[in-house]
Amino acid sequence: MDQSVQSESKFAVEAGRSATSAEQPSKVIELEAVSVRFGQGRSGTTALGETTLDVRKGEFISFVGPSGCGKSTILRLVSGLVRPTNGVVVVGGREVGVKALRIGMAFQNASMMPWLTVERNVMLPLKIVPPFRADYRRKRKGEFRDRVRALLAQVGLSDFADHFPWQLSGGMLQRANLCRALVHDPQLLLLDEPFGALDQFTREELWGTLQALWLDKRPTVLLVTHDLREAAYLGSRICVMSARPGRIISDTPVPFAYPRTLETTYEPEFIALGKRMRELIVPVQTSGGSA
Amino acid sequence: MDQSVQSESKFAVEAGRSATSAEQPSKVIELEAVSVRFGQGRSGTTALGETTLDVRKGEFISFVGPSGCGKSTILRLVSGLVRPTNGVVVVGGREVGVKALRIGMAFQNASMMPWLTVERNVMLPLKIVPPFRADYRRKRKGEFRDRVRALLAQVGLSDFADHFPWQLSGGMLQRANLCRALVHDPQLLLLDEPFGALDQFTREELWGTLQALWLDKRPTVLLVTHDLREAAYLGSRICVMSARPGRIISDTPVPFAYPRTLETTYEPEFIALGKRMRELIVPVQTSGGSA
Amino acid sequence: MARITRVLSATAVILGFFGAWELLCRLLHVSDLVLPLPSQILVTLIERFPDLWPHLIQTIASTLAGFTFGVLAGVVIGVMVGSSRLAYDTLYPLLIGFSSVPKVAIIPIFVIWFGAGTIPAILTALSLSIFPVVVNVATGISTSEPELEDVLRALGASRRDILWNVALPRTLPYLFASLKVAITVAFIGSITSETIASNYGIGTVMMVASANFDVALLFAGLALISITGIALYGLFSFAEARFTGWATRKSAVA
Amino acid sequence: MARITRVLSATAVILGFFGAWELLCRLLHVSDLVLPLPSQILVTLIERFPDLWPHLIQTIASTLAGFTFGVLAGVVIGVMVGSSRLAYDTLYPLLIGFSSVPKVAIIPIFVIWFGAGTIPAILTALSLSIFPVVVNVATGISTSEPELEDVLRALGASRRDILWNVALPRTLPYLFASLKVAITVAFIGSITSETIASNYGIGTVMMVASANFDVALLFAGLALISITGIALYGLFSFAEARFTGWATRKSAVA
Amino acid sequence: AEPVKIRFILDWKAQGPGAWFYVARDKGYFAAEGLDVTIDQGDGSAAAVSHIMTGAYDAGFGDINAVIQNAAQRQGEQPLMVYMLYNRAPYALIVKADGPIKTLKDMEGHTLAAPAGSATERMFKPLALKNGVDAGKVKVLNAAPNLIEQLLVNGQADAIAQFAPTSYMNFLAMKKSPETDFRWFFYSENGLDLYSNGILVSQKLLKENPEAVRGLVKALNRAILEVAADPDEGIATLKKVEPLTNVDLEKQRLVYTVNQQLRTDEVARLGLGDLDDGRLQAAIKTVADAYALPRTPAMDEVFSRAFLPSKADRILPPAH
Ligand SMILES: Nc1ncnc2c1ncn2[C@@H]1O[C@H](COP(=O)(O)OP(=O)(O)OP(=O)(O)O)[C@@H](O)[C@H]1O
Ligand SMILES: Nc1ncnc2c1ncn2[C@@H]1O[C@H](COP(=O)(O)OP(=O)(O)OP(=O)(O)O)[C@@H](O)[C@H]1O
Ligand SMILES: [Mg+2]
Ligand SMILES: [Mg+2]
Repeated sequence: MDQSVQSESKFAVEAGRSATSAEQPSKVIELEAVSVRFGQGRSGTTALGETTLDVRKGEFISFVGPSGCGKSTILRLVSGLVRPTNGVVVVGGREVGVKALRIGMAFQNASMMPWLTVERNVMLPLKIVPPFRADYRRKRKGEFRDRVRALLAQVGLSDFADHFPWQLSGGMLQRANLCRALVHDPQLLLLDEPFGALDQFTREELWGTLQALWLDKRPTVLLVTHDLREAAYLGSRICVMSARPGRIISDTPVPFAYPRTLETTYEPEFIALGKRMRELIVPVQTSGGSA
Repeated sequence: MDQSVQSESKFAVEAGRSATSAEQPSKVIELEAVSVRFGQGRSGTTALGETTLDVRKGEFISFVGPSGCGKSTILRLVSGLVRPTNGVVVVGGREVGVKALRIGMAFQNASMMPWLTVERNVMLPLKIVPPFRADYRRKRKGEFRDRVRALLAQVGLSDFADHFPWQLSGGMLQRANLCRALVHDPQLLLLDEPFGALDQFTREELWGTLQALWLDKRPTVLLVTHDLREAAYLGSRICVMSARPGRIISDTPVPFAYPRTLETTYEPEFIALGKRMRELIVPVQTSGGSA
Repeated sequence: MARITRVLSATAVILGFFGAWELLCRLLHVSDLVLPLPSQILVTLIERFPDLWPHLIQTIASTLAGFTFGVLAGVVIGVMVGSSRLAYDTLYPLLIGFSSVPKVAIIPIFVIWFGAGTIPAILTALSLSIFPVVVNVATGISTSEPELEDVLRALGASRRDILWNVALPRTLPYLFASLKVAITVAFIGSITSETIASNYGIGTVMMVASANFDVALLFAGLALISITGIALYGLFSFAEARFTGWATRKSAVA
Repeated sequence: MARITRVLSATAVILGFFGAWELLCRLLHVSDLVLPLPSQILVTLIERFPDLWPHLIQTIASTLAGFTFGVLAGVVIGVMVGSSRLAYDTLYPLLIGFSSVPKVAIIPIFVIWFGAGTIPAILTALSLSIFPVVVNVATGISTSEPELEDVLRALGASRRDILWNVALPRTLPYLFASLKVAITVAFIGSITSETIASNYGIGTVMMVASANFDVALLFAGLALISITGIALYGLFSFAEARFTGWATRKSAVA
Repeated sequence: AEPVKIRFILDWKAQGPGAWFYVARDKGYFAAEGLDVTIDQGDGSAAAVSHIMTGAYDAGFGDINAVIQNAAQRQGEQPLMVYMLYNRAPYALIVKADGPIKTLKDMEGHTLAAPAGSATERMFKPLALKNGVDAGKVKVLNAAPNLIEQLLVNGQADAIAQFAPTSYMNFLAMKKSPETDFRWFFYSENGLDLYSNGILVSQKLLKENPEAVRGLVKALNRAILEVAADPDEGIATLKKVEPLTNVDLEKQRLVYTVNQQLRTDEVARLGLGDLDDGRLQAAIKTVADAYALPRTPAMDEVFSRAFLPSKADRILPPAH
């Protein structure tokens, strides 16, 4: 642990401290010199270079970086789906594996169960995660159903609750996926390009929805996106990653007050931030090849 | 046919004529009062409202519109995967079904065959489409392999040719998907959000690649995107669609000369065009709900 | 309309098959000891149906009893084998060893242990129907899509949760594919057992007919068994279509 | 390391099973006419192995011959049934009817037509192995993922192209799952046929042993059959793992 | 000349009493007659008759009573017996010595286990008729031939109908005493004086190649006499054919068969292979009555002594 604090890049420490998390000092996520390799020997791939990261309760961290750099891998590490090849991952004070927190995760591809309707797919976390699971049998046709319907309505899928996943368009699946990540009031929210297949306007609308929700319940959020505007609009911190094997090369607080509006994105400071981020990445791009 | 010309919206005719296609008058695609419904009776969904569209040889049409409005459905219609419930679809002078043209298509989800390596997946069209298929057995380990490798290198996937799809990240799959759509020099290119899961920089780089390719071989291209900047940067025409059941509510030529560069996107005229498009869609959004 | 032509063309092909059989036998003057005529079989079947019927009922009852227990056991073992390394390494070889023993060699042992009659028939049906269920369920479970499992694992789901919510539903098409096979082999099993030692059931009828070279009755029994087999199979195909429709979905329009 | 403990624990469980059998038999003084001791079976097996061996070879040869033709026929019929409505409507019922007939009832007919010996054994193996292959191949083909087919259809691929490039590869896991079953039932089939009419083969041995009340030899034969069955099954499991690895892939790390 | 191919089906598996067939083959007796005989193991002495009728086999070893039945029902298709071997039918009804059945009459209300369609089962009806037993009151349990003795010992059947040598050896194998543990009712001693298995040839072979039939009979006669004189040699041949043969058991079975089925006064009088016309006539009538056959076949439809070697060559050696 001490080790980890020492090895944190100064930049990250600064950023972390100065951001919104100042008033909530408890660490929710600690990655200590973590790296991930898939496969063995020379044929293996380093999916994530040595990475150290601290997240405090209630922070909203956006990850941006080139394709294949390990963004999804970080989320999978935190959710316990991938174990680190080196280093330690601590979530909610415990080593990953034991779930100390209620986690909600939206995967990059929607991964809906093809045998369940959209409603049942979204309801799945309520069936699994305590304390909801205890009431599942009793409430699935009542309270839980209403809860799911309300969420679906919020993303414009009211009419599709009883459809099967293959009857939906790509963007609709993404929205259902987002609902599934949110339905059980997670304390830690992991979103992997949740707005990927959406048009800009639905997208901007959902930014508002997500921000309102975050401000209301204050879950800790890790968001992977490839849209710098999105990263800055939503995040309290932005982590920029280098090309594969990815590392966090910049960890910057976003200094705008919440709630932010679309107007905020036109403020000169906001545009300047975007420009700065961009410059951080572009040399990375050229040096690291197109991937 | 006469019927169709008559029933074309004035706007579409104007747009079509005034665009880059003026020097290539042959119609490649004609949708005549086409609509698509899935399922029967009251439980069915109208995926595409009555739509009429003419595309001339060598045009580059961008489709934008809210999620679930039927963009993918249009591409599926043109490729013959979905048959119209009403109306007629003519591609390359023939009713869809008989393939009069070499078509390349990138699906919204990458749809890679899980049992083939990336290289073999990308090579698939060469195995299927004449005239390549005749030489497939002879050339798959020589000329075709080199061709595929060259394409993969262009999108930064050189190292992953021998990997299986499940070993790739979401963005990498998208890039492989794009290669598969291009590998057989298609005369008609159907791209369904081909840059969806990519970061902005890889994305902008690939815009350049795609544009260069288009200028070189001049295939007819239909591109679905939810990024207005992308639509305007690449397209010779932009079709804006309304919310479900979608119709084309605007069909506008993009007046900038090719080759366009990233600088073009900062020109005031370009920004003004984006703003106009946006205004076209935003009322649609609010009137049609968030979907 | 399309349905009607489907039924008609299928009927035509099947009738054609039997017509060709009848015709060839008549043209080549095949002895009815070697291959009786379909018409002859039909007549025998109809004439003796009142005698055959109670035997058939008995056999179906044994089959269903054995099948039910066999499928239950098969699902449990299949889940164990598909999800646990140790179960795979131990149960599987034992089960395969047991399954690769022909039932004609096992049934006498059942008879010695439990007496002739219904119990060996049920046991044989049971032991035959276990195997296809185990293989398919285990295959379904072990080939499940990791992405879907990840959705639950990320929620902190237990192995049991994953089993119930991903592995089992995903295994349903495999399970139902195996049920069709299992009911068929269970039926075969109980008949086989009856042919070895029993005084009731369609298997007994077959044994007596074949020992007496009553070829027409033998084929009538075969026809009855086939028809019943098709009916049982059809039943489980219907159940399959009903419950695993999502796996065979086809675009409604294209 | 992990591999070694796996093998050890599996061996332990299996040895435990036989140990318990031996112990129970000795404690309860079970007559060796009812159930011989594993040790006794082992001794018999080893002593008489040189005599049993040529019989086993004969049976395996018949099994493989029948299996090969059965699988070929099964794949062809399975593809037809899985992709053509008419084939489904006509071939399937005929095939199910044929398959639901117990082979003990069919083998005498084979014997009538072809005499006793190798041919009925091969035919029985063949007819038994067709069915699981057809069912699984047809299931695999008809449940194929529409998205993957669309990729080819958009390229103007013919039905044959789609078959070769999507439907068949996707069906491989199903096919291999069925091969394991098919080889097992083919083996059973040839043995069964040999017990009914043959001069040679392990089935004949079983028949002779049981006719002579040589219970130890009977069980030694059963053991040999089981071991061979496991070996054949193992072979095809290995082939399955080898060729359809993509369907059972697991994350290397997680 | 090209040897004549003959497919020959046995009544049962390769056991002691089948040794002579293999001796005839392996010592070249068939070849000496210009025959190329393939021997297949069979699945019942009645089934052997049917197998020849379907044309799958040219000759075989089977039951004359089944020939009688088929001659009545399918006139002209039945095989012809050209050499009677089991002069005394081995049919027996066996019950436990300490069981409830003391006389045949006690069978009523009890269960009789027998292989389906076996000669012993078929001939139970005539036996019942002769002994005033109501066959309808006897419950028949059909089972595979190898299970029959088990069913009696385990008490699932009160009586079994079997070939005596088969049961005798099986009881020995089960470590029971055939004589003291069981009560035997031989059909032959209870008013049913029947013949049973002999060498059969198909009508086709008979018509197309009578010389081959003569050669077949000659070769087999030679082998049978030889094996009867020296059972050990016969069993040795059997052991070569089927290495798994249990030499002691099969020898006992062979000797038992020779002494019980072959060695009769009639054989001493007529020589092996021949039979008494009066006895056959009576047997035909018995079978025809018991089965209410549509007609009573004539003797020459069933048996022919035309192919037998001279009597001097058919004298069974004395017992030792
Ligand atoms: N196979 C199908 N069965 C039933 N409904 C379908 C099917 N495919 C698409 N739909 C419906 O058709 C409508 C249009 O779908 P389409 O995929 O064309 O949308 P899209 O414009 O591509 O959306 P997105 O941007 O979210 O991908 C949607 O409402 C969807 O639910
Ligand atoms: N199961 C796996 N086996 C082998 N390699 C893998 C596996 N999963 C991911 N990888 C590799 O790990 C690297 C990082 O993958 P990851 O999915 O984290 O990228 P990403 O940053 O999410 O990219 P994108 O933005 O394209 O989704 C990639 O090079 C990928 O090829
Ligand atoms: Mg990713
Ligand atoms: Mg779409």
